[in-house]
Amino acid sequence: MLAIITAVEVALYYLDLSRNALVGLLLALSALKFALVVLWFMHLRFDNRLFSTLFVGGIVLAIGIFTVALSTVGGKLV
Amino acid sequence: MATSTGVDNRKLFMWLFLASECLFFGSLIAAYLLYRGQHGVPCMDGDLSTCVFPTDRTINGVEYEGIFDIPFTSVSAFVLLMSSVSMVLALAAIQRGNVRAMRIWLFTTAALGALFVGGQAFEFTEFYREGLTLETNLFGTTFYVLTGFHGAHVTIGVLVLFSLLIWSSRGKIQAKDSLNIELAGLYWHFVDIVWIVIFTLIYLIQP
Amino acid sequence: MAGVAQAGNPLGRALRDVRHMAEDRYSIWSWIATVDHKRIGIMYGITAFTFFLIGGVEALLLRIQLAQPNSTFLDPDQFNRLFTMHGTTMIFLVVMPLSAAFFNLVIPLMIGARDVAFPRLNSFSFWAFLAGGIFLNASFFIRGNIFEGDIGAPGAGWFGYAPLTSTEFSPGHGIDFWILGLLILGVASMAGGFNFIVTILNMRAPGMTLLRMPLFVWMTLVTSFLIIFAMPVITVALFELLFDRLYNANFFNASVGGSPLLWQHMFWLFGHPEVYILILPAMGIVSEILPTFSKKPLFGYPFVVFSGVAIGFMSWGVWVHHMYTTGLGTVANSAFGLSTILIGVPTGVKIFNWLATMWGGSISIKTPLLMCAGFVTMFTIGGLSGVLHTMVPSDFQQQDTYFVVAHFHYVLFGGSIFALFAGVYYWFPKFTGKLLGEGLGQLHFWLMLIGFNLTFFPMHISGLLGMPRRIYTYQEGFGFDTLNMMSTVGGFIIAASMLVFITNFISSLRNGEKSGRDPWDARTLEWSLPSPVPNYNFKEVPVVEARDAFWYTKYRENEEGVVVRIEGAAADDEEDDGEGGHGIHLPSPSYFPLIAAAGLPIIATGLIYDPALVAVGVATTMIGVFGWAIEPPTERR
Amino acid sequence: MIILDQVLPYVMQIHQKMHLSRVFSVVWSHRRQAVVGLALLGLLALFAIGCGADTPQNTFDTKGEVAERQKDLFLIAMWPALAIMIAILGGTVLILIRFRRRSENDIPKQTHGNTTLELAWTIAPAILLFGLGIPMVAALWEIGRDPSPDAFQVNVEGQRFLWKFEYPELLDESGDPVVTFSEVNVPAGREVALHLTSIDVIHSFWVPKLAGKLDAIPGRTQTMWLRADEPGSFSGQCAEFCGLNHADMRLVMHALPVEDFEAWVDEVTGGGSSASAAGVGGDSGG
Repeated sequence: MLAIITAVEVALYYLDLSRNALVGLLLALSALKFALVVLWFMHLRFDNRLFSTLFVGGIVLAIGIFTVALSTVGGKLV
Repeated sequence: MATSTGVDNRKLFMWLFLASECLFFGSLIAAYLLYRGQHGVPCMDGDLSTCVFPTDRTINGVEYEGIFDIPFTSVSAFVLLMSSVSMVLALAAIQRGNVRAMRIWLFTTAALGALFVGGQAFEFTEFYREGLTLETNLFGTTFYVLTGFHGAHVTIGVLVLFSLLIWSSRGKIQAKDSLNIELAGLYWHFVDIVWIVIFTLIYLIQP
Repeated sequence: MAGVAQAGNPLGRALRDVRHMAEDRYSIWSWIATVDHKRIGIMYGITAFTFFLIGGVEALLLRIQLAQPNSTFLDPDQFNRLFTMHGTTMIFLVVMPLSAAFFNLVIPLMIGARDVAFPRLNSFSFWAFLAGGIFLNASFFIRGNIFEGDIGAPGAGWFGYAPLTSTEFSPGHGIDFWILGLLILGVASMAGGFNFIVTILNMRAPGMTLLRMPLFVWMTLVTSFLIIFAMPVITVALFELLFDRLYNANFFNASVGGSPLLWQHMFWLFGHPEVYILILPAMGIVSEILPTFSKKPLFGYPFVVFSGVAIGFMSWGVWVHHMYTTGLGTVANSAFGLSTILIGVPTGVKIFNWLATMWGGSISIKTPLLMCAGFVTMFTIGGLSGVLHTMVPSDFQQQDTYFVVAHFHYVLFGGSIFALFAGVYYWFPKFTGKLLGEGLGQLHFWLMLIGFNLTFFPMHISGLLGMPRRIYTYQEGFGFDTLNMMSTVGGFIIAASMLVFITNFISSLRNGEKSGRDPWDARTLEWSLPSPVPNYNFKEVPVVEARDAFWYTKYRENEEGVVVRIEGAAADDEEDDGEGGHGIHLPSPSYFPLIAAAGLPIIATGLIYDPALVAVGVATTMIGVFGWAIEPPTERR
Repeated sequence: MIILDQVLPYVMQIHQKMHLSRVFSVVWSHRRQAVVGLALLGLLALFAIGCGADTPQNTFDTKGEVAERQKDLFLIAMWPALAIMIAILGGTVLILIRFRRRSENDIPKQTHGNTTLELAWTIAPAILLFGLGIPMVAALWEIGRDPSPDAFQVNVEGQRFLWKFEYPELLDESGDPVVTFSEVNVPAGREVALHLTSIDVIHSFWVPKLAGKLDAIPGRTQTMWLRADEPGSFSGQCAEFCGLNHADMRLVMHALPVEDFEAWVDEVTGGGSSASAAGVGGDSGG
C-alpha cells in the first residue's frame, strides 16, 4: 500500500501536471501515507487517547506557529 | 506497575518525546521552506553559489537541470518505508513470543535503515562533487542540515536496533519485554514519517 | 549487572567498592550517585543559588559602571560580556533550575509518590545542568587573564540576535560557548520536562484526580509542557547558528539572502513560552503558600488552574510582541498586539483569586507570606507595565529602553525571585527539620523589597526619558544621572539582603528552631511526612479523598457547619521509627547519569577546539547511556 | 567552615542583642505611613525628573506628530494602569492588616470560590483591555501608513557605529546624492520619509522626541515617516544592541526652518562651492 502510494507520487512528479494540481495531489498522498504509518504501525488508532492528543498537539502547534512566522517574513509553506 | 492514567511510564515518555520532536523537525523544515523561494535564479553558467534548483524545472521554455536524483531518492524512501513494515513484523513476532522471528525482522529493519543512511551518504557525496556544500548557498545550508539531522536520527535508530539485537542474542528479550521493541518501533516509525514529509516537501514539490 | 561487578576482576572490585560508597548515606559518593529526588532538588537549589550570586555580582559590576555618566569602571567590551552573561545566567542558570529544584523537592511529595517516574533521568538532568552551567561560565577564562580584565565570555546579549553573533562581528569563541552551553542546558531542561510530565500524569496516589492536584503541581505540568515544546525550537536555532559559525553555513547570512529575522522568530517562539516557564512555577508556589497562611482554601481553584493552562496555550501566540520594531507590518503588529492584550486576562484572574484567598482569612504574617505579598504586588506592577507595552505604537518608543528593563525585572525578580524565596522559607523546614529564622527572614524581605524597588522603579523613568538598554555608558545632560545612581544604590541593598539570607540560612541550618512535621498548619500531603522527609517518602501510599488532602485529615465540619480541628489528628510524632522503610523498593544509586552528562561538555569543547575530543565525549556519553540501560534500576533493600 | 564556626556565634549574638524582630514589629506598626511615604516619594521623584529641563530624549516632551500620538496612547493606558496598581497594592496591604491572624485557634470560613465573581473579574478586564485595543489599533494604522508622496526622502544606513544619511532628491555637482554622517538635516513642518537599512548588523533608528523606533536590518529596506512640528535639533541614538560601541552610535536630527533648509540645500547641491558632501552634516542651522 505504502509502496504503491510512493510509486504513484513519483509517477505524478514526472507527469506534466500544473503545479497547483501536483502540489495538492502530492500533499494529499503523503498525508495519507503519514496517516497510515501513524494510525496502524504506531497503533495510535487503537491505543490510549492521551497519546494521540499529545502527538497531534505537537504537530498542530508546529504547523500553526511556523505558518504564522513564515507568513510575516514573506515565506510560503509550499 | 499501575499508573494513574493506566499507560506505561516509558511509553508515555516516548510519545512526549515524539511530540517534542515535531517541533524540532518543524523548525528545521520551516527554515528550509523560508529560504527555498529565494534561490530561484536560473542557473546559467552552472555556478552553484548564485543559484541551484533542488529539482528539474522549466523556465520560459528552457529546461534547467536540478540537483536531485529523484529515482534514486525514491528508492531510498521506499527502503525506509519497508523498514517500518519489518519493524511492525518484529513487534508482532515478539508479542506472539517468537523470539527468532523477532530477531530476523529486527535485523531486516536495522539493515534497511543502514541502507538508507548509506544512500544518504552517497547522495551527499554526489552533491558535494557537483559543488554543493554547506557554504555554497541557502539551499546547501538548509538542505544538508535538515536531511543531515534526519539521517542522524536514523543512525541513532539503527544503533538502538543493533543494541536490541545484541541484547536479545543474550536472551534478554522475551515476550514480556516486548515494550522495548515497541518503543524502538515508535521511534523508528516517527523517523519514517518525518522522511515522508521531507521527501514530499523537499524533493517532489518544486519551489 | 553480572558482567561488571565480578569479584576477582580488579575493575569489577573497584566498581563494587564505589557502588558501596554510594550506598552509605553519609558519603559524598552517595550524593554524586543519588537518584533521590529530594537530594537532587537540594543540589539543584544550591547550585542555582551559587549561580544567582555570580549573576548578582555581574549585575553589581554593571550597576557600578552605570552609576555615573561617562564612567570608565568597565570598558565597553567588558560591559557587553557581563550583561550578556548576567541575562543568560539569571534565566537559564537561576530561575529555571531554582524552579526545577522545587519541582524535584515537592512534586513527588505533593502527589503522594515515592519518587519521580525516571529517577536516573532526573539525576542526569541535574548533572547536565551543572555541566552546562560550568561550561557556559568557563567562557570567562578563554581569553587572556580574567584578573586583568580580559574576559572572554559571549558579548552579544542573551537574545543573541543574528547577524551580530556571526564570526564576523563576534570573533573568538565566546558565542560558541554560549551556543553549546545553552544546548547542554536545553538537554537538561527537556529531560526534566519529560520526567515531570510523566511523573505528574502517572505517579499520582490513588484518588489524586487532576482537579485535586495542588496548584503547584498544575503549574509544573504546564511549565513542563512549555519546556518540551519550546526547547526544540531554540535547539534548532542554536544548531543553525553553530553551523553558521563553525562550518560557514548561511542560515543568518544576509549577504546571500539569509534572514536575520528567522533567528528572531525562532528565538522568540521559544523566548515567549520561556517567560512563562520562568513565572508559572512562581505562581504555583504562591498559590500554595497564600492558602496555608490564610487558613483558607485557594479561592476559585478551577479558575486558577484553567487560567494557568490558558496562559500556557496563549504563550504560543504572542511572540511577535518582542519584534514590534522589526517592521513586520501593521497587520502582524495589530494581530499580535491584540493577542498580547488578551493574555492579560488570565493573569488578572490569578491576581484577583490570590487576593480573594487572603480576603476573610486568618493571615499569619510570616516571611513566606510576606514574600508572597511582595510577589503579588511587584508582579502586578510588572504585569501592568506589560499592558503598557502591548500598546504597539507607544511600544515603538519603549522598546529596547530601560522601561523594558524595569518591566521584566518586576516580573522576573519581583515575580519569580520573590516567589522562589517564599518557597525557600516555606519548604526549608520540610527538608531540614529546622525553621529559617523569622527575624532575619523579615529583614531579608524588607531589604530586598526596598532595594528592589529602588533599583528598578527609577528605570521606568529613565526609559521614558529615552535611555536605551545595553549601553555601556551615557553622557551628562540627558537626565539619566540621578536615576541611575538610585538604581545602583538599590542594587547594593539587594546584595545586602542576600547576605542576610545566607547568614540566616547557615545559622538556621545549625541552630534553627525545630519545626516538626507541620509548622504552618498546611494543606498538602508533603506536610503529613516527618521533617526531614525519610528517603522512601511515604511509608504507605496515601489515599486521597479531597483537594487539600492533608487539611481534611486535620479538620472537619461539625453539625453546625463550623470547621473544627479533629482531636488528635495528625499528631506530631516527630520521631520516625526508621522501621517503615524496610521492604520498600527504592531505585538504586547510579553513576551512569553523571557519566552520560559529563560527556556533553567534552563534546562541546571538542566541537570548538579539537575533533578528537568530540570522539572522547561521545564515547563517554555512550558508556553512560549503555551502562544506564543495562544496569538494573532497583535493588531490594 | 572553621570561619563560620567562629563567626556565627557573633552574628547570632548581634541578632539577639539588637532584638531585630522587635525592631521589625515597630516598623511593621508604622507600615501604613511607610507605604504612603514611599509612594509619595516615588511620585515626587517622577514629577521632579519628568519636568527637568535637561532631557533631550524625553519621550514625553514630544516635538512631532508621531511621538505625540504615541505619548497620547501611552497615557490612555497609563492612567488606568496606575489606578489598578494603586488599588491592588493598597488592597493587598489593607487585606494583610484587616485579616491578620489574631488568634492561633481562629479558623476562618472555608470559602472555595464564587462563580459570579470569577466571571466578573474575567469579563471586566477583558472589556477594559479591548477598550485599550481599539485606540491601539487605530493609532497603529495611522502611524503605520506609507509616507505621503511629497515627503522629504532620506535613505538611512546603519553601520557600526554611525549613521549614514543619503538624500536621494539632493544631488551634488557630480550628480551623486548628498550624504551626511551622524547628523541629518530635514525641513521642519514637512513630512520626512526615512528608508532604513544596514550594512552589517541590526540597528534601530530612534529620535525619541519625534517618533518611536524602527529597526535597520541588513538585507531589508524599511520605511518610516515622521514630522518635526517645530524647528530644533533632536537627539537620537541606536536602540538595538549592535556590539562594542553601541552606546556611542548617536545622531542629531536638525529640523530647519524653511529658509534655512533651502539655504542648506542650495549650498550642498552646488551653489557654486566645492562643498564635499560628507562634510556638510556639521553645518547645521535651526
